[in-house]
Amino acid sequence: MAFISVRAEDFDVASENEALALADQQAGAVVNFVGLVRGGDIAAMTLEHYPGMTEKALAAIVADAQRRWQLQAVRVIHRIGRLLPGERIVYVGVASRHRQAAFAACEFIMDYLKTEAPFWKREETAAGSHWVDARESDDHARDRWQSSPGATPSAVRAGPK
Amino acid sequence: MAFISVRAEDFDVASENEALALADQQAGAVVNFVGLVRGGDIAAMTLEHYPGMTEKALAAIVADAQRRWQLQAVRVIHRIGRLLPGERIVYVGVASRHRQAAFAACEFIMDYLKTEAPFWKREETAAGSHWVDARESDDHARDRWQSSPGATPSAVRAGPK
Amino acid sequence: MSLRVLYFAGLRDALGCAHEEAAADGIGNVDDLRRQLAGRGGPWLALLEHKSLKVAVNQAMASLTTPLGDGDEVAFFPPVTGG
Amino acid sequence: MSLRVLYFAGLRDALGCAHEEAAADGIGNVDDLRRQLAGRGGPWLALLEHKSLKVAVNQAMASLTTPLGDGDEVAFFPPVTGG
Repeated sequence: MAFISVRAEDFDVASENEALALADQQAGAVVNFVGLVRGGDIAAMTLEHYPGMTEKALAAIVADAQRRWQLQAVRVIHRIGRLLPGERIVYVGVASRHRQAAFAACEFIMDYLKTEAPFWKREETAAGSHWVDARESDDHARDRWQSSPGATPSAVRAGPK
Repeated sequence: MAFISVRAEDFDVASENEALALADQQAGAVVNFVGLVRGGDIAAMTLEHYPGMTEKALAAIVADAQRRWQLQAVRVIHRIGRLLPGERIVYVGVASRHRQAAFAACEFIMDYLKTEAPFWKREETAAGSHWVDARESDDHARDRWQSSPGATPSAVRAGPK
Repeated sequence: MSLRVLYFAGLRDALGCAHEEAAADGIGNVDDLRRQLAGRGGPWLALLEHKSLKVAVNQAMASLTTPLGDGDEVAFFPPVTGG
Repeated sequence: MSLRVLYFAGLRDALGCAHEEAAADGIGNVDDLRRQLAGRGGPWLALLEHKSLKVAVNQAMASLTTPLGDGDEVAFFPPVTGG
């Protein structure tokens, strides 16, 4: 069971989690990720996408996750348009019987979404607006899943304090 | 910034996430885990704890996570008492600038909570009630964090489909 | 043959073009199309010079060697930055 | 010396005792206490026989060799199963 939505409207994390849990009473673990517009220098952020391809790319990523792990339900919502600091950009929610599968699948979906789904961010700052550059670290985050299907690669999530 | 609560009352995931995000405007990533009472054979589940020690154990686990990763905010809520299938048991929410740290810290906290925090579950089924046995896999999940501080160990979150 | 060609984000801004119907005779694959379009000169040279340009054919990630046929939808864009 | 001793979950049910004040003279560490209590026989032998019994001293995880002093709080319990 998977739900994918690309839209301007905000989402409510509690309602999304309810929908995940209701999809299958056997789910003991729900992991979700929410991406926010960071404060600081940014006045606003505009998300553009490639209508049609976006939904297909997200569906393919979710299907890949469902092949790798036993998941009860997956929900992905990605907003588009102009967002202010603190606003929610993306929700990925995964329900599974076991927490390891839920954590792994949620992170997997985010890593692929960041590198394979056709969204682009333009930031507005006091100095004007500019397109955000892709980060090489996002490619690395994705690539670590390719070494062995279904496994989490080593020493990649270290916190460089 | 950390908030820890052990209590009978339910929590609202959206409100908890709001509190996480408000704690620091620099948080771009919020990861949370919600553990639910699974349906199926279980009629209800009662959670007992060791008052006083529980809060200390959770605080120590959260402090350890905060040393390993750069986290903007952490919230942990664990319910006690009698819960029905589908009810929420535990919430762990982590806000960070970067998603890798948020995912890793959230999973780390759950792995330690499962093995170090003094909670015990008693299940009620049609056949009577019994204390839930600890799972060896939970010890293994915890131990994989001990090889190298701040790192995720390899091949542990594979989904045994 | 005829192709629908789309441009996104910074590339679209640089080209001043979001999409076009391109007559594309003698085009076998994405690389052929890219070279033909770059032949317009000026900002279109970005199609050759952009270090990490991405391409999708019929809304799936593709590469320079992906073959093209009549009516295909081809999109050029910079590396994605959503999430 | 005097110790406050607590029992939790299945162990408490088996012993029929949630907590007690134990007079514990000649007790140096957790293992000494455990043996003294097991000396009561019957269900108390679980303190010796339980394969994976856990212990906390003053609300921190401890081991059989953790030293004990007057007024300490000692808790015995099965492996935890929260979350």
